[in-house]
Amino acid sequence: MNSQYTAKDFKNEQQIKWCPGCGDFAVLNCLHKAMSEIGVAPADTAVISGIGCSSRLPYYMGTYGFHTIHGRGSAIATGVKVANPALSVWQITGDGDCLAIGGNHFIHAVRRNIDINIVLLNNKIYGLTKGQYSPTTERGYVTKSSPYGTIEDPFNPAELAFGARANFFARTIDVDLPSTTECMIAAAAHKGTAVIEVLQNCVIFTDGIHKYYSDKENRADRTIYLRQGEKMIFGKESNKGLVLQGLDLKAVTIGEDGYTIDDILTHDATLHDPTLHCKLAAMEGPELPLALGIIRNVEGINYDQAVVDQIHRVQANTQIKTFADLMMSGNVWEVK
Amino acid sequence: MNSQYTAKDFKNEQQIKWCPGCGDFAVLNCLHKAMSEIGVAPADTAVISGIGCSSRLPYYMGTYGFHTIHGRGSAIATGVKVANPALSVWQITGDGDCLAIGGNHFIHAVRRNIDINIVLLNNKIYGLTKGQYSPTTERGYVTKSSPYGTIEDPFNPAELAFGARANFFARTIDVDLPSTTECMIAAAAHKGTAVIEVLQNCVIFTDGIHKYYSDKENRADRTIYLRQGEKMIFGKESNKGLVLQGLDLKAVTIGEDGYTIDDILTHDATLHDPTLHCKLAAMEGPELPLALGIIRNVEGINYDQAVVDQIHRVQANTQIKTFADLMMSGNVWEVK
Amino acid sequence: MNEQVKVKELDSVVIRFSGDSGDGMQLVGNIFSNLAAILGNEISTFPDYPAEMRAPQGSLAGVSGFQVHLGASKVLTPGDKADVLVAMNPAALKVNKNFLKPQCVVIIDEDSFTENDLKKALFQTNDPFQELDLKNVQVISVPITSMTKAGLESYGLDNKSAVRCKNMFALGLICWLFNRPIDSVTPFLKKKFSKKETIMQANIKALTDGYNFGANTHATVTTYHIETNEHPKKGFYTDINGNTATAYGLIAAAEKSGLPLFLGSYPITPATDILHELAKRKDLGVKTVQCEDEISGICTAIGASFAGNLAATSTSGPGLALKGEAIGLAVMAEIPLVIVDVQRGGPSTGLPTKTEQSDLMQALYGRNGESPVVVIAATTPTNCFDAAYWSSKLAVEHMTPVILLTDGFIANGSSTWRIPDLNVYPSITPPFVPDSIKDIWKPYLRNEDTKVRYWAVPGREGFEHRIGGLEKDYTTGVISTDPLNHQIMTDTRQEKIDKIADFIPELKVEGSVDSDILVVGWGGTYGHLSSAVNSMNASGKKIAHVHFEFINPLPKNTHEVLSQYKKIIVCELNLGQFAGYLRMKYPEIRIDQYNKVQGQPFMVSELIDRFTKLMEEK
Amino acid sequence: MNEQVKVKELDSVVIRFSGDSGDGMQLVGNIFSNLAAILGNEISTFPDYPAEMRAPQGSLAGVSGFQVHLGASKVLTPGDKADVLVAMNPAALKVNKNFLKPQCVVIIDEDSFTENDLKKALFQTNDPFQELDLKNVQVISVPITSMTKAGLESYGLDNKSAVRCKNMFALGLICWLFNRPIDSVTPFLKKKFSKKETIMQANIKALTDGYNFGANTHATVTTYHIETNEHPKKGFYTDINGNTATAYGLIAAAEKSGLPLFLGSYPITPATDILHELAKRKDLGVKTVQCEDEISGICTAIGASFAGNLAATSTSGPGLALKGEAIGLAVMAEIPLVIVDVQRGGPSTGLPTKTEQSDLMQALYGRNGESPVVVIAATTPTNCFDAAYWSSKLAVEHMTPVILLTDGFIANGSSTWRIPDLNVYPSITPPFVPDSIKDIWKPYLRNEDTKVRYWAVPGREGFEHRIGGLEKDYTTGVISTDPLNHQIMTDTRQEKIDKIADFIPELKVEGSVDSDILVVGWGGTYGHLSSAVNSMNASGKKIAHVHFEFINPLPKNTHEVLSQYKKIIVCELNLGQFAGYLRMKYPEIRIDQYNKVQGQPFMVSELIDRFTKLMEEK
Ligand SMILES: Cc1ncc(C[n+]2csc(CCOP(=O)(O)OP(=O)(O)O)c2C)c(N)n1
Ligand SMILES: Cc1ncc(C[n+]2csc(CCOP(=O)(O)OP(=O)(O)O)c2C)c(N)n1
Ligand code: SF4
Ligand code: SF4
Ligand SMILES: [Mg+2]
Ligand SMILES: [Mg+2]
Repeated sequence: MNSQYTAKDFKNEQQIKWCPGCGDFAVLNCLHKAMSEIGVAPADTAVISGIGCSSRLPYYMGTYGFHTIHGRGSAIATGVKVANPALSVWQITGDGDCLAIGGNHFIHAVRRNIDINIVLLNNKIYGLTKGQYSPTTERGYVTKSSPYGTIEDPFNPAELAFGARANFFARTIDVDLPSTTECMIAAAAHKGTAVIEVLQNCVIFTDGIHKYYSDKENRADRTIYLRQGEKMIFGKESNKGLVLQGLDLKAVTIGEDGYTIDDILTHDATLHDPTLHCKLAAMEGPELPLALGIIRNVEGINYDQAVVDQIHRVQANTQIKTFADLMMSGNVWEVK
Repeated sequence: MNSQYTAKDFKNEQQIKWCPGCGDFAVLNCLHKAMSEIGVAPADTAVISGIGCSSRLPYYMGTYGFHTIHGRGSAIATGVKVANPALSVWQITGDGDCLAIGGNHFIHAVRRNIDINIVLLNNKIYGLTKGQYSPTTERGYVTKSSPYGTIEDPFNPAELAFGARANFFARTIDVDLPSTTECMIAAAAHKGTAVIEVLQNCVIFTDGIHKYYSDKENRADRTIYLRQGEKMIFGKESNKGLVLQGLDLKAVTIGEDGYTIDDILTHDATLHDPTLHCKLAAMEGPELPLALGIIRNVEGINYDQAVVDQIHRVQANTQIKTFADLMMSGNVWEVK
Repeated sequence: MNEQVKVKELDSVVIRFSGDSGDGMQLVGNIFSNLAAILGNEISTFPDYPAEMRAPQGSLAGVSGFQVHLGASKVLTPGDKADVLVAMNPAALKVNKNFLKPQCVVIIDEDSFTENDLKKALFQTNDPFQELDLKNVQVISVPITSMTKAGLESYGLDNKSAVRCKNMFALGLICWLFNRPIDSVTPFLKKKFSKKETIMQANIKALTDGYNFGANTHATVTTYHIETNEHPKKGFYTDINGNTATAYGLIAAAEKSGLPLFLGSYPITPATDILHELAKRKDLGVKTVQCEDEISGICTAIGASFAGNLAATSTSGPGLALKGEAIGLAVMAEIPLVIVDVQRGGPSTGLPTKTEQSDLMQALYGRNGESPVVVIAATTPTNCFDAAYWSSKLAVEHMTPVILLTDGFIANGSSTWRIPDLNVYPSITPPFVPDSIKDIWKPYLRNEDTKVRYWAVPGREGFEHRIGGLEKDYTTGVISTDPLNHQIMTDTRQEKIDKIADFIPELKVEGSVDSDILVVGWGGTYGHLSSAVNSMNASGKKIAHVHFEFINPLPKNTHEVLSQYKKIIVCELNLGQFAGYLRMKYPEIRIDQYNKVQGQPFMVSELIDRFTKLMEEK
Repeated sequence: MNEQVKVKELDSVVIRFSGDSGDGMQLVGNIFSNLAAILGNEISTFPDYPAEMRAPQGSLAGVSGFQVHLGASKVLTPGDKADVLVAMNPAALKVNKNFLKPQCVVIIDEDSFTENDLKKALFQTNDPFQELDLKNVQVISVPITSMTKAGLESYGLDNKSAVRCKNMFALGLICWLFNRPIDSVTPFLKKKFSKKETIMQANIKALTDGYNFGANTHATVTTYHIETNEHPKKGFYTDINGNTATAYGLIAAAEKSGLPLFLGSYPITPATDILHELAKRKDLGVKTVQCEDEISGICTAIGASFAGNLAATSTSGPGLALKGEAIGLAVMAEIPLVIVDVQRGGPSTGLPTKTEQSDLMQALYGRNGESPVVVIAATTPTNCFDAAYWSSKLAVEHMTPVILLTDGFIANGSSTWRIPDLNVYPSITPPFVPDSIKDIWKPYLRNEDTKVRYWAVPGREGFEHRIGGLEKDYTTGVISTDPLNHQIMTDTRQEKIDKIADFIPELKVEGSVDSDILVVGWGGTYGHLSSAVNSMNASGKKIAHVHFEFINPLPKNTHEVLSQYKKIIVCELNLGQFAGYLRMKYPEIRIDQYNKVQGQPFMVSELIDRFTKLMEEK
């Protein structure tokens, strides 16, 4: 893009207070970079967050920012966007902030399809409060609040988002900066709620939790980066691919068992029916690669625009232009 | 079943205060009937609700009951069940109570798979507060709070439940008493969170909203009642069926276009993969019939049982049996 | 009873229309009060719905009433008891038995007083009047249903539609009773039934039949003649309830301040009509988001405020409880926000359709930490307009959340309202950062006089900044955990609110200013307290009245006013919250209390009794 | 400085361990205080974490401290200022500069005072002591890091692991300074590193090296000898912080009442440790549900209470705000519930890791409607046990929600605790409906003495019933909108709480009971107020002290006590909430205030100053 901005325009001088090595740093850098490419002025950008380590991010932005209260980021961002649709509105949130206390606002923002971009930093833990399990923590995981292991299954953020009828969902890993940046740029281009889940490493409480997928060495074999219109191919040698068998996705090796490149699925993030997106988002190792990239990207009516449209429609057909007009439009009599 | 109870044992003398003709009456009757067949004593049954017309239901039960606050039924029912797993716990809720203010507790109860039965009376409106749109109201619908039509798409409760990883989901129509009763009985038998969506008519604010599907005349053609292990057949003449084409469900007529009974899908509510259940639940007219009956019914670990199991496991391996034991187990010194 | 036609000349009269929920009593009540207002009467009305749920037809729980008080000069309440009751069925009679004046007129629909109807209303005998011990009443028993049907035979209506017109027959009767020309009614019916010509005609016919029946009948009763106000202030008038007035106040403030209006809300009785009213106002560009819950209601509003709108959220008590945490955020972020709480009977779900003043302490203190906000209480249905306007003004100009307390009584009650001229309302000037101080500006730079920070709205270049709920450094606005700074910020937030006392009107004592006794009230009890005080003064019992609209901060002359009276009695519809608050602020002032927690407004008569007793006490 | 070894005999001493978050200061602080306690000292400790977020290594924001106050007899606070500071880096020195006594000893790790380290702590020069104007201190500068490493060469540890042992070297030094035998330390290390033999040995080695360094060094300083308490009460002792004591109090109450314990909670600083502690107690059958939010936390607890458990929920201020609506439900439903609020700095997110007493008003009034609850405030870390026990007892026996207020200071602070004998604690008897009254029982049938309704727990045949948040009929318990009934129920709910005054201990005045001046406090300021008062009385300045643990209802003799003093000063860590509450209740009593809102506890010295001034005022 031809943006007049550089990443520096989106930074500020605040001392950053995450633990050295925290995955949040990478996400912050990506956001600076992405915004510089998106080309909306810092003054026209608002970054909203709740509470959590991840939610501190707005302090490190050179834009307008609001570090609000725990879990309410989606609702507050909704208000910002509806009040002033000209702003580019971002919500930064964590797995606790977004999916525990903030779950309801999240699913309703997604359902309404407000044009905000939600960056969900998923470290599968409550970092800020020093290590309790979150709604994305795997069953059995031992944390300060689950000394004998948790006894609940986690949400898959993508599944929940699709259950709430999400039109845009992307997934990336903190260590993969170019992809994260790319997904952020795409999210900004999408009109409606865009959710980007970033698998983020917490060096203190869940160090290595995403290692199985994020390790440089195995990443190519254990993840697949989906690209619009391209074959679903992965693997160190780009020789593995995904095929559909009945309703099941299967990973195959091209050239083995009679599979050719033509058998491999082509990614279409714009399919209206979310079934395949949902299946892709649900893939897990070791049988299947973890899906990364933009899994779904569908156009829909976005709420903030619909508000504006409805106002225009009504205003085109009314005599009531001012408070005084309104007053005289009712059941009024005059005393002379 | 061989229950010692009759419906009467689950009723009480309170004057019922729903509008004459309200669909809630039918659901109440079904619940009385279902409970009498389930065979759990009224004293061992707790019916919990939030606020709404539908949420008044506990007052009309001969069981223990708690009419709580708006949206919190799932959380309160969770507490009841975890505190005393021996109770049969039911939550009665409406589309507003459950999916607007109560959305977060609902998805988390479903995720945790607490063994409660949630009866969701969906009339696509806030009845008690006299007619505002709800999260299940169709886009464009005019209500008191949307004088120019709503500008949001609704949730499909099934999709949201599946997004939260529901193991049991059934759908029925208020006027179909036997099916509703049957689904309630199955929900009670299921260990874990069971959601039953009842399409309920509000004679005051959304009269006829479910008519397209509920009308006696067309019901057979416009809905399909799914039964475990049976072919997915519907229609007045039982000659229509569902087939899968790629990832799409299609309604066909048996004997036409070369389709035979063998092509028709067989319903298996116990499939672990929710994909097909999700597709079935998402079906809509006019192309496809609305799915009724038990759409998904899968076994999983339920939370309240897991709590008990974990306690037993820990207790089997500890010397700490009393408060006094606990006190002496730490870093203790004696002053003599 | 029933002697001959006498025309009573009255100063004011209270009429209560009562019937089953389906009988259309709200409609006739509304029409009649409008009519009266147009003809130059002052009015005050109050609808008395059954609880939210519909109850069986004919049952006590299903009774729906509408009371209107009309008079020649200022009418302050809808009245304690009725001079005339229209009871469309036995349940309506029973429910209202304690609200009838001696010698009042009761009009009943004979056709609905059958044995069956009496049973539904749980009467034991066939003589409801005797059973209720109603002796001194003038009963006009009219076969309203059958006469309505008979009169409409030629209209080709089905039975149900014809019967539905019986409320108009009743209205016709009342018009006769009060010397009101029925042609003034027809415009209302024409508007209401504009799309149903036959129904409109049928309604007019029933109305006329009712009027004529009254005029022709030999069963004569007192009829009434109310003076009309000869010299009302010139201008345009309408009749308005408190919720609508609140909505209009916000709209007016938005227009005056030049800020777009945003409402984030979740439906809840009895506040929902504010949302309904504002949702209609797309014509004026009002944005309403019906949220998933109350927390989202206030949080969307906080977001909208951050983005530069005049932001409001509306709710009732349980909803306010849910908003507490977010109000704290608005306190800390120092952004404008109007929070409307239409109080209802509590605690918990309580009595959702009833009125109460029991959210005062919650409004003042229902949040963690030291988090002062402005609290304003509207006094009457029409005052809701001014109170909402003032709430917006203070919120915007002082960068603070303002909680506006109204209540179920004034929210649903209505009175005549002279349409305001916005030009004479004080201006509302958002404290936008002037470009001139760009160099020294920091997000929490304050006007040192008012302690108000400057507002830099997103979209403005060069003022990008971050705010949040953590404590901030007084000078730089960045997060600070410094102990002394926290003290300074805490004191400053308090001082900012305290200083608002310089910007609000002082108290004005009404009644006999120089008496020994001062009646103190706040919010929605104004009408009743004022009526009681006026009536006592009129009968020579000197008593003064002061009424609080501004609760936090209190008006500057509060102490001065209170300290001038020997006896002070604080009257409120709770267990004494405002009394406690005053004691906290002015422990040296001795205060008596009069409290009532019954889901009902005061009765003027009980107030007069209490005040008279207080006078007599040594 | 640095003359020769002197042994100082002291009554009490304050030691502060301070370093970077990663330096293990909490661990050595803990071990040292345990050690002291075991050797017969009274202790009071307070960890002073940085804000929740980790800050860059070596930065001011990253400093983590642990203060311990040990003494021969009752030690009431962790102490205002330190006699000895261990500063592992320049940042630690800087952060603590205002908390040092004159002539105190400062031990620094020479290796961490390089130019680079000084820069990280924003020093301008190379002489930090001069720059901070610290003159009257005795500095022991020891190359702790390098000596630790040198001592561990033979252990085959990587550099990081070896350096990590430096905290033990420092501990060894301190043991030497305080004449503490280091063999008492080894059991702690054995336990802590039981699974890592080499690490354990390395730690012991570093400890010994530190001790020996002290003993052998020629850089002599004052060393200390603290008397040990000769006659402590016999029994078993441990050392406990307030959050753990709170958890234990609930466990004890559950055992005594025979009810299973249930906690529904959502993590929040500084309350989370209560959840952690109870989550561990599966052995005792405790059920904890970590909920999706605070509302679910309290709602699951309400459900558990309905189902017959002893139910609790734990949170801090912002979480309490979210629970307001549900507390109202518990009030209306009249079920037992303990709500623990560990207060922190507010408003909004405020100062999450700091202490404050600013949730009092919220606890009393933060809900819609007239909804009285019991409010109790714990006074010290160990008193949290009793306060939690009492909260449970009153909740269960009086069928009411109880809000237990603790605060960040006592929650994280710890002291020596004599392990209680549950047999001497009062019994807890749930008011289960007796079978004998089955025939007349209704869900809201009350014990007319206490106004407590009987408890019928689901599962019991013949008592099936429905309750809820709507107003109920006094006699039958079914929904009622009757005005008078609402008044009666409102009054009854209030009366039920008021009557609890009959069941709680009366106030006991401490200090010089017969002086003119009364210091009034509540909750977690007990230690500081008491220390100040004791010290003044010891120096002949007569002053009395009364401390409130029961806030609502107030103890029965409150008015009597207060009215005996000429001057009353209410001291609290807020802007005067309890003072206001007392004025509301007893307007005739004149009250002064001393307030501090700095996220910090009082300092004993500032209290003494203030009280002395008050004495001198006419
Ligand atoms: C109302 C409220 N409840 C609880 C908290 C405590 N709290 C702060 S952040 C947090 C969880 C953070 O987890 P997540 O969103 O995953 O962020 P992370 O720190 O892992 O980035 C909690 C429980 C709070 N600040 N406010
Ligand atoms: C905290 C709170 N917010 C709002 C309300 C008002 N309220 C009561 S029921 C309801 C919606 C009910 O809708 P639904 O759950 O669909 O029930 P229905 O009446 O349609 O059966 C609302 C908004 C309330 N009672 N409490
Ligand atoms: S605790 Fe974890 S998530 Fe938080 S800043 Fe440190 S590494 Fe990052
Ligand atoms: S308003 Fe609708 S949902 Fe409520 S009772 Fe009446 S018909 Fe039923
Ligand atoms: Mg996290
Ligand atoms: Mg509904």
